[in-house]
Amino acid sequence: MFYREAGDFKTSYVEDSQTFPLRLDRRAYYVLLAVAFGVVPLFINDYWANAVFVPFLIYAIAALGLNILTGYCGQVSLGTGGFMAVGAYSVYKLMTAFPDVSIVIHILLAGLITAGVGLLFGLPSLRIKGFYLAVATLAAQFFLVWLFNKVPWFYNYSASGQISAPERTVLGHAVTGPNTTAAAKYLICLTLLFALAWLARNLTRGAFGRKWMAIRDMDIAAEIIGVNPLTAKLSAFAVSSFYIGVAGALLFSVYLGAAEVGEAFGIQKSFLVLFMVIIGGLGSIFGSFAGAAFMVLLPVLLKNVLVGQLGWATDLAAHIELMIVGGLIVTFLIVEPHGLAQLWRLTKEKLRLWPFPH
Amino acid sequence: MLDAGRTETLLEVNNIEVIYNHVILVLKGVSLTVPKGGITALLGGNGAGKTTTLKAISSLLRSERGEVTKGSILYRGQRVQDLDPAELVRMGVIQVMEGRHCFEHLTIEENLLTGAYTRSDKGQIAADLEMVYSYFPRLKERRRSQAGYTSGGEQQMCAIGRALMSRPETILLDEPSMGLAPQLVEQIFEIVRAVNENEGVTFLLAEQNTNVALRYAHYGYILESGRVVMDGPAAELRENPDVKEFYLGMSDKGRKSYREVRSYRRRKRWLG
Amino acid sequence: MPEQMLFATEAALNGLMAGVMYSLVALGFVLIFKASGIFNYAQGVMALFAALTLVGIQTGQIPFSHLINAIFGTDLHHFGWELPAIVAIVLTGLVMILLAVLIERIVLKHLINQEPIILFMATIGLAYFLEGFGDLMWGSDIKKLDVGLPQGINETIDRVTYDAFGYGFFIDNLDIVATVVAGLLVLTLSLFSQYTKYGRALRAVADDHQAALSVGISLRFIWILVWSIAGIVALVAGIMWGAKSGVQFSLSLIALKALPVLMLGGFTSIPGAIVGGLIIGMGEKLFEFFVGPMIGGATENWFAYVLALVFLVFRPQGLFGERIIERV
Amino acid sequence: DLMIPNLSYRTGPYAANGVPYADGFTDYFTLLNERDGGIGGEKVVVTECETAYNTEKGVECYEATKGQGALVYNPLSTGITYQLIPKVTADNIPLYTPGYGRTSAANGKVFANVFNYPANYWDGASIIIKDILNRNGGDISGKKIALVYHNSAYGKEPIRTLEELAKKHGFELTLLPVDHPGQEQKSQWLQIRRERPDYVIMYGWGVMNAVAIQEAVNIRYPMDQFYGIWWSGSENDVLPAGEGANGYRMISFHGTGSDYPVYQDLKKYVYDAGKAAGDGSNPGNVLYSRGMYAAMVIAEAIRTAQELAGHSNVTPAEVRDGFEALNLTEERLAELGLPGFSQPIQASCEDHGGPGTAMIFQWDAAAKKWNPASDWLASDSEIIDPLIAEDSAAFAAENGIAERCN
Amino acid sequence: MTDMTEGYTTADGRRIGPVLMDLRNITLRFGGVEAIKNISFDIREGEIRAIIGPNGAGKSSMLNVISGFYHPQEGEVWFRGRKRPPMKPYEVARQGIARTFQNIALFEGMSVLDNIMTGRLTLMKTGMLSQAVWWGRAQREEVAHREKVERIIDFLEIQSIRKTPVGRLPYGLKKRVELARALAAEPKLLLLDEPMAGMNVEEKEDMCRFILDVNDEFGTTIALIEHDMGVVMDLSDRVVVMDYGKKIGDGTPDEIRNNQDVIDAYLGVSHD
Ligand SMILES: Nc1ncnc2c1ncn2[C@@H]1O[C@H](COP(=O)(O)OP(=O)(O)OP(=O)(O)O)[C@@H](O)[C@H]1O
Ligand SMILES: Nc1ncnc2c1ncn2[C@@H]1O[C@H](COP(=O)(O)OP(=O)(O)OP(=O)(O)O)[C@@H](O)[C@H]1O
Ligand SMILES: [Mg+2]
Ligand SMILES: [Mg+2]
Repeated sequence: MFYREAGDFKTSYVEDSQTFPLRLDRRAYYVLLAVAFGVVPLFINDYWANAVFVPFLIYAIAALGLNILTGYCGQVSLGTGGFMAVGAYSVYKLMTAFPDVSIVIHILLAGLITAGVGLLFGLPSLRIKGFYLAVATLAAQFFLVWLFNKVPWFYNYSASGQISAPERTVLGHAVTGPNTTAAAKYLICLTLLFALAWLARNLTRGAFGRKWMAIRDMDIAAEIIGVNPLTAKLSAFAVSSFYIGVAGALLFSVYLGAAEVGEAFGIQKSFLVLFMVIIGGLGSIFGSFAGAAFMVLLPVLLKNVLVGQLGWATDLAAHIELMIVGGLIVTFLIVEPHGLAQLWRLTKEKLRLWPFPH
Repeated sequence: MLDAGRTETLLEVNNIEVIYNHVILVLKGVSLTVPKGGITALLGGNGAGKTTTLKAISSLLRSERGEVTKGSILYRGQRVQDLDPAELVRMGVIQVMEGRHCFEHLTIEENLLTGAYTRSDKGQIAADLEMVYSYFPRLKERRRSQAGYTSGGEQQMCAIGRALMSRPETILLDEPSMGLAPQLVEQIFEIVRAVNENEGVTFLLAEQNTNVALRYAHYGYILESGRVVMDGPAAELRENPDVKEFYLGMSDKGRKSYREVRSYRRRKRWLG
Repeated sequence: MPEQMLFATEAALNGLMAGVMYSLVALGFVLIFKASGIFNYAQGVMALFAALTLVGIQTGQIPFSHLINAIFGTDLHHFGWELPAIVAIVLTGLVMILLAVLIERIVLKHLINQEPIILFMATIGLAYFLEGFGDLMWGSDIKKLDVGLPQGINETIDRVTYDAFGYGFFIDNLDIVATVVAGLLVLTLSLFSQYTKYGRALRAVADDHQAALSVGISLRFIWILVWSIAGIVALVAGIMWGAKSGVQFSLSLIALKALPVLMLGGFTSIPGAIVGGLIIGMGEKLFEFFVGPMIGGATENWFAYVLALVFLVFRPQGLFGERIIERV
Repeated sequence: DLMIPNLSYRTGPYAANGVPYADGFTDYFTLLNERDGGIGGEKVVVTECETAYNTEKGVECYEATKGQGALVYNPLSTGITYQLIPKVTADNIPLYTPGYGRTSAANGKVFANVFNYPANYWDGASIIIKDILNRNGGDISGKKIALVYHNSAYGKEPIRTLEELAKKHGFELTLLPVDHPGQEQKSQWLQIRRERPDYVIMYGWGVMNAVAIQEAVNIRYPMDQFYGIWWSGSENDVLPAGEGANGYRMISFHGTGSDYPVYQDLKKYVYDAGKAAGDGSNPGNVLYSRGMYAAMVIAEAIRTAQELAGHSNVTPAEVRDGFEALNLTEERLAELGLPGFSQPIQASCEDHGGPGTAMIFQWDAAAKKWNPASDWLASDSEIIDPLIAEDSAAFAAENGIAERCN
Repeated sequence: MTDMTEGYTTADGRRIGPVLMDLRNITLRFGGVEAIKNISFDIREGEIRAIIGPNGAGKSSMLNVISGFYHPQEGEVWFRGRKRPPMKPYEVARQGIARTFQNIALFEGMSVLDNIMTGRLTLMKTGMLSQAVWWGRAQREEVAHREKVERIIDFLEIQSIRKTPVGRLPYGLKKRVELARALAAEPKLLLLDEPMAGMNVEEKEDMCRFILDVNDEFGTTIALIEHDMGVVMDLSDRVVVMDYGKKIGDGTPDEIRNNQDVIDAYLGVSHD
């Protein structure tokens, strides 16, 4: 009854293809933006920033990137960890080589470098499909990790091969290094996420998005109606890697501050981001957010409840946490295989009909 | 010809409602009865709900996230709507799905043999295989090809042949004529009639080719947007003026040319 | 240099053996993929779980003792028995079958006709769950698995080759056992899938769930069947790898060594799993032997994948995989 | 109360090692609480936080606990340590990383908040070489030594040191990386079998250790020429290889076994009282002892801090000062029920790295225990000090840190 | 029919132009199977050209050759008076050849509108950067194309399902959407593979109307495979008949209707 589209007429095609066609949704979105940019930074503390918000924002960027590749273009990739490493090491090299250039530029450049690497590893996708491709992308994952671990130039010849981010500022506020405030970390990640999500939305709603989706849904038919699979797939790999590279750069420089490739960008990272995308909803911008939120928040929440509230031993809690996360993943898939985004859509469809059942 | 009133009812669908994805209501109270040993046709336009009805009966709905929310489906008087599709096959109900659904990596022959999955009488299976090949010589030529690489019509034959291989009591046929060359369409319906008359197999078929369907069926139901709007013995339906006009494409002057259709725009709209 | 050749041969032989060990894991993947198109990410965790259960049963550990102790303040550890290996193995086999039944009941049944990636994801959920469950049940300490498999250098081969070439080859007894076991498994499973009607049904299910249902193939039965077999294959892999490295969490990571094997051999081919294993094993060891020293070593992980990738570019379905049908 | 977070890992690939360490750590504080009513009258609250050896969870644990007044961190992971170094410095909380972490943190002039006494990775490498020297009458030129290492930041740590030592003593160094998790090491060990290095040194962690020892047994590599750093020498690592592991050498900066008097108290106040952290199977083993060692040093540092501050409820900053002023003497160790357990430590503003001494132990497979096989050995500061100076200077330059202690 | 290179005018006054697509001696083999055996025929500008034949005759394969998906082992394809070098399917599409598929090949994950918009991909030119920024060029282009697509939607009377995901549509509507997608590409040559399979008479009438209108209003050349002889005979200007990969007839509907080879191989009794 309250949630409806009646009376919400569209009089132009521009209006009709808005991101949030319903007025109510649109308002909710503006309120959310205002809160995210205006209110949260005032109250955020280190714990909320580091345990919840910053990882969520960064993973949301990575999830957006992978969603473009896997969700929109249908190419399952398990190389995310490796590509994030490319972003991280690029930004590290840039930061240390050109200390005077703005970190924001470095981060974007890191994204571009990753896009190039992604393009390279995307080449086999022209021949290899489905799970074969997924497994093949692991070659990128393992090779890149090995490379960054092996070639001392990448870690500036430090004794242990660890890289650590020196302090860099944006508009006079430190955004990397130990003196960064929670709000600064949060804001830089939020701003980048906002911008990138907006770009992703634009890309996916237009010609590129349709090319990708056509390839995803039926690559042969797509080719016959005029989509060049080479450019479609490679552009998806490039854009996706750009996002993932930016996420990797942020993860290292803003969030972790120090990283070691095998540990921070190992295969489990690839899987983690893939979970986010699938749980959130393949081919959905909102889904990338929802999935990232789910996979970042749930463990923190469970840990807080099981250990903090119930006072269980940490190992019991950790085991049970694994079981719960696994169980929830399965449950969600059973309830709605197309992810949180679809669940949300269906709920809205029901809401629109409410109080009538159908 | 069989008279529905006189023979035993094999399958009974009572006022079922089907919802997909918990929100999309597709069938709004469909009831029908299929007599044992009869050929019953389910007619209706695109999206009328024919396929959905058949899937509801064969329990395949659940795998499409659809669900029978009201009403009941009885087979031999027993409630079957919560059964596993495999159990239903063992009870003797098999469905030929719309859009062929062959196992594309299996050869034609392997496809046919999976039809006999529930059976164990080796010798008889071999004989039936030959029977199917005699119905569809084209399949015999292509028996070693992977089904995925055969033509549309060949796949359709394969799907029908596969169902015959299970020696069912009832076959649910979804659009058997689709994509088949005209003489094959006749042939398929001849096969349907032969199997029906010789072996007493009951048929429920959804078909767009109303013309042929009504020539071979005993009884027909016409579905429109999820409801049964008309039913009756096939011969009567064939004579019904509305059916004639909209489903058989006959005007008063016999079959009208498709070229002429252009001049009159969808009269049915006004007729309601 | 002949000595170099000898060394290379030894490396290659050991590579073949290592490859067999990978194949054991890959085999489980293949079975499930073949039967349902499911890429079972949980295969590695199943091997871990099987090995944990085996040790637990054999040494009479009380399951969930940690949890029970935490809740009730008791101090339970062991039942106090030591079972003969064979009994424990049989019991564990039964547990794996039970697990297959439960997985079908609780998870797969609800996911009929879903896209492969969704099913893949579900198996990841399963892997998480099993990992937590296994640890909760049996504890996360390292356990020694001892079912009496021989280990260490095979003296005969060492001696014979020494007499022949002046350099004794090192072949691990455990690897020899693994090779024999893997050979038997591959043979039985190939026969099963080739010559029984279930074999055909498996492939039918993998192609089209709905159509399989419509001809009366009970997905539930087929799934329970293959997941049970895969569970038992996982047990075998768990025993072999557990004997090698002890039973603890990292055992589940052997799945990662199996993936390139799978890819190279083809996801749907049982013999492919073994041939792929041999190629990968030998390839990575030889590469490490010849090229590794030049570029700093530890190349095995990525080399296996790159090797498989190169193969795939020429044969996108792997060596023995079913041709990918592309038609409109 | 004194809040001491325990960033432990009882799950994940390294759980088997994380558990005994965490148990020893916790049990020692339980003992202090039960027997002495805490430290200086203040109860110690040990808050465990599970990291699963994962750096991101480590950060989350850090943030979650630091707000609760955490006094000192000991994450038992080189990766997490690297991440925490800048953070603890900004938050002025001490970070104690005995025998792991960033080696150059021994330089207090640059790393104000990090302490890694009594010994670090480079000391470890140097001491192993020293033992080898001792066994060879001081001359190992021309010998071949292989390093089998965990292919991660941690495993790579000793390489530079060993290279320097190789130059100095004229031995030949072979590097053999093993990727995580390290279940498959055939190539590495075949190479060892072919090249027959005179000694093998291992820097491993987790399952890699056990597999390496098993492989060494398989190729019949002489166990007493096989050395493990302290993280590669726990019961977990040698037991699976059974008899074969007899004679394996391990280096440690503290004693092992439950013969120390403190165990009587532990038994009385902790184990028998049902307050033990784990399942009771670990006391006395190497990693348990090391956890206990870390706890003991932290307790002593807090005690020192309390003395310096003149009040018992110390702040993290005061505990940092306590670490810097720590003077752990042999007498004090004896008092604590740990006579001869380790070497004395006298920390200072410059020296956060301690004496750099350790001892070689050898595995007795029949008795299932570690026997001392050397005296306390000191590392070669001639090699190590310049390396530390160089590395910390680089860090200081990169991060714009001015040297302290002038 | 008089052969005139410059075309001719039909009985109902439509202008048929010169040869647009000329297939010369095409032979296509799959391993051992010879799906097309040395077939030649042409398609003239503005004409409706039907391809008929029994199942497995090679009709769909022929369309696949034209659209560049299969590459014949022998023979030449001439398009607009020029010999076509071997091309990727998407390059063929960009030359102005669009098609529909026998087994519907819509993009199931997208809405009807998006599916039809994909038809215009070959005509959209904005680069990735302006796409990402959206405001300005990309939006203008999008709106311009949307307007064109809306005209097709109106034309095919599928306004009400514009935003529906195609996966939910019944078979017949899917076929219509596929036609819309092909039309959206504004092709010179439109290839239709059994566009009316699975439709009842009324729906076929609609489809026919659309096809005729497309041909009329946009002057689009159409090649059509269909098994409904009524449709074929009424709509097409010329018919080519295939059997077992061979051409057994080529001519006007009337000629074909009376061609004995065709009657034997395909039509069986005359259908009217
Ligand atoms: N999986 C599904 N999800 C949502 N809606 C569906 C689904 N399948 C079918 N529908 C809807 O149900 C209605 C009936 O479809 P159904 O396929 O039963 O029609 P039909 O009579 O078989 O049509 P046709 O002759 O075209 O095959 C259609 O409006 C369709 O949109
Ligand atoms: N890719 C392929 N590989 C192998 N054989 C093929 C392939 N494509 C088609 N064929 C074979 O070529 C023959 C012609 O197929 P085609 O699809 O062209 O027939 P069709 O005339 O369209 O028949 P239908 O009316 O049944 O659709 C068939 O026998 C088919 O099995
Ligand atoms: Mg239908
Ligand atoms: Mg065809």
